Amino acid sequence: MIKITHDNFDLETEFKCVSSDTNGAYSFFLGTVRSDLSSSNKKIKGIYLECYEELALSQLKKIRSKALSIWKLNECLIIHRIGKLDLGEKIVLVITASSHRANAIEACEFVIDSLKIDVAFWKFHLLNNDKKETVLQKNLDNAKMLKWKDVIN
Amino acid sequence: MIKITHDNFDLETEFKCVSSDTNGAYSFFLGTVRSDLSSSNKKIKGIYLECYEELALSQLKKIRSKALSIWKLNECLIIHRIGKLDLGEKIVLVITASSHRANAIEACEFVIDSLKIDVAFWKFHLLNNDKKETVLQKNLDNAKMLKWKDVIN
Amino acid sequence: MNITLKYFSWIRVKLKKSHDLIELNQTISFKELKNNLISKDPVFQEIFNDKSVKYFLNLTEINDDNQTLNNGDILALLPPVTGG
Amino acid sequence: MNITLKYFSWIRVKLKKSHDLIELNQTISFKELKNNLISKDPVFQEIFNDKSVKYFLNLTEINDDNQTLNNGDILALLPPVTGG
Repeated sequence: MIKITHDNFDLETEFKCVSSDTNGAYSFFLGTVRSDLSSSNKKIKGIYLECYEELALSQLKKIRSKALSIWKLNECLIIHRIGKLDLGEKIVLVITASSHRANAIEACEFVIDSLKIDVAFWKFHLLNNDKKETVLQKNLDNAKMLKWKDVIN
Repeated sequence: MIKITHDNFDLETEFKCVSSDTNGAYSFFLGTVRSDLSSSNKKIKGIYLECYEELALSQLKKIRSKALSIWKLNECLIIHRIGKLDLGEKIVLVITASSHRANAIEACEFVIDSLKIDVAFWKFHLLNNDKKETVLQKNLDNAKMLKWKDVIN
Repeated sequence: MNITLKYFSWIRVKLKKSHDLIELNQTISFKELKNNLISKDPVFQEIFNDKSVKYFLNLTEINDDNQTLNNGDILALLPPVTGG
Repeated sequence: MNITLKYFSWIRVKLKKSHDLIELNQTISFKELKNNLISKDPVFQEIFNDKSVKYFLNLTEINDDNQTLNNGDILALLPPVTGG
């Protein structure tokens, strides 16, 4: 299950989509809009998320397939919001479902780490002076992805 | 926030309890009743969860405090159900909230790993023949806890 | 003096009760209490022989058999936990 | 033949548009297209000099400047992604 959407989502509803009594363990990662994001220490009042939707969907499908096969997941759901989002709003949700918790937890972290550096979304900060500021990719995110090198190849 | 309860809970409602726009990252672990749990390959129709509530609360508080301080979390919520639970029902929820995802994810895993071996809950399988079967602790859970030794001492 | 014993999981099932109230004339050690219980019911021998069982006195784990028990104490007998 | 160019993030902002339709008389290579674009608007020089920009042709990353572009192709210019 992969969704790219302007709309907010409900965690209980999304859980029900992947829930089954063959699973015993679910790991969720939820990313939200933080108020103190700006690298230049300016206050922000929200973010704007741009997306190359056809490409992002195909990239998310690849990441999901890898996670399902490497960690023997029963399900993996990925939702990513686009457009204008206020402070505190949900941006991204990953849910992995497995019989065993170690698999669910590790796969969930792999999916969000991959999404951060490999999927066609771009963030802008909406500043209090009504300007938009491009968010730059964090070196940390690239470094973090290296940890998966041995697992996925 | 720590709760030991007979009642089911709603993920969106629990998320709202720990949600704040100073957090950007939330990691959830949700454990549910799996249908194929029995070590003896008997079918189960649910589980029964016993608890030494005063002790479990004090043990959960210690685990939560450790997680909050080691991973600089903004919040950590732990809910554990007790009593009779049907197949597929929620047993345990851990939510960790942080500015940074690596902290939230690692702390969440620490909390559930600790809970599995250090908190006064006991599971019974409810078998189809109406008998109760004590669930034994998994060696794997003890082994998994060793990975935290260097982090928490 | 009174000491409350609390039993959990298979210990509770084996003893067919969840707690006991022990009345004593004087302070005793944890070791003396164990011998006292075994003499009343040999099932306790099996419990105390199981190295995986833990003992909590007023919510704190006991690691010393010579620990003294006092009036009002609550002693819990805990098999390995299996929550989560 | 026609090639659609798609621009994202700071590239879109700098060019003040999200896409272009390029009309050509004949098949060209990716390298030739780049020179063609630079000659029309020197801002493209800055974009093509940025080693962090990636190029996707019909949803697949291009790693060869000699790749041939065909009628109906969609070429996207992507700065490093920042979703999640």
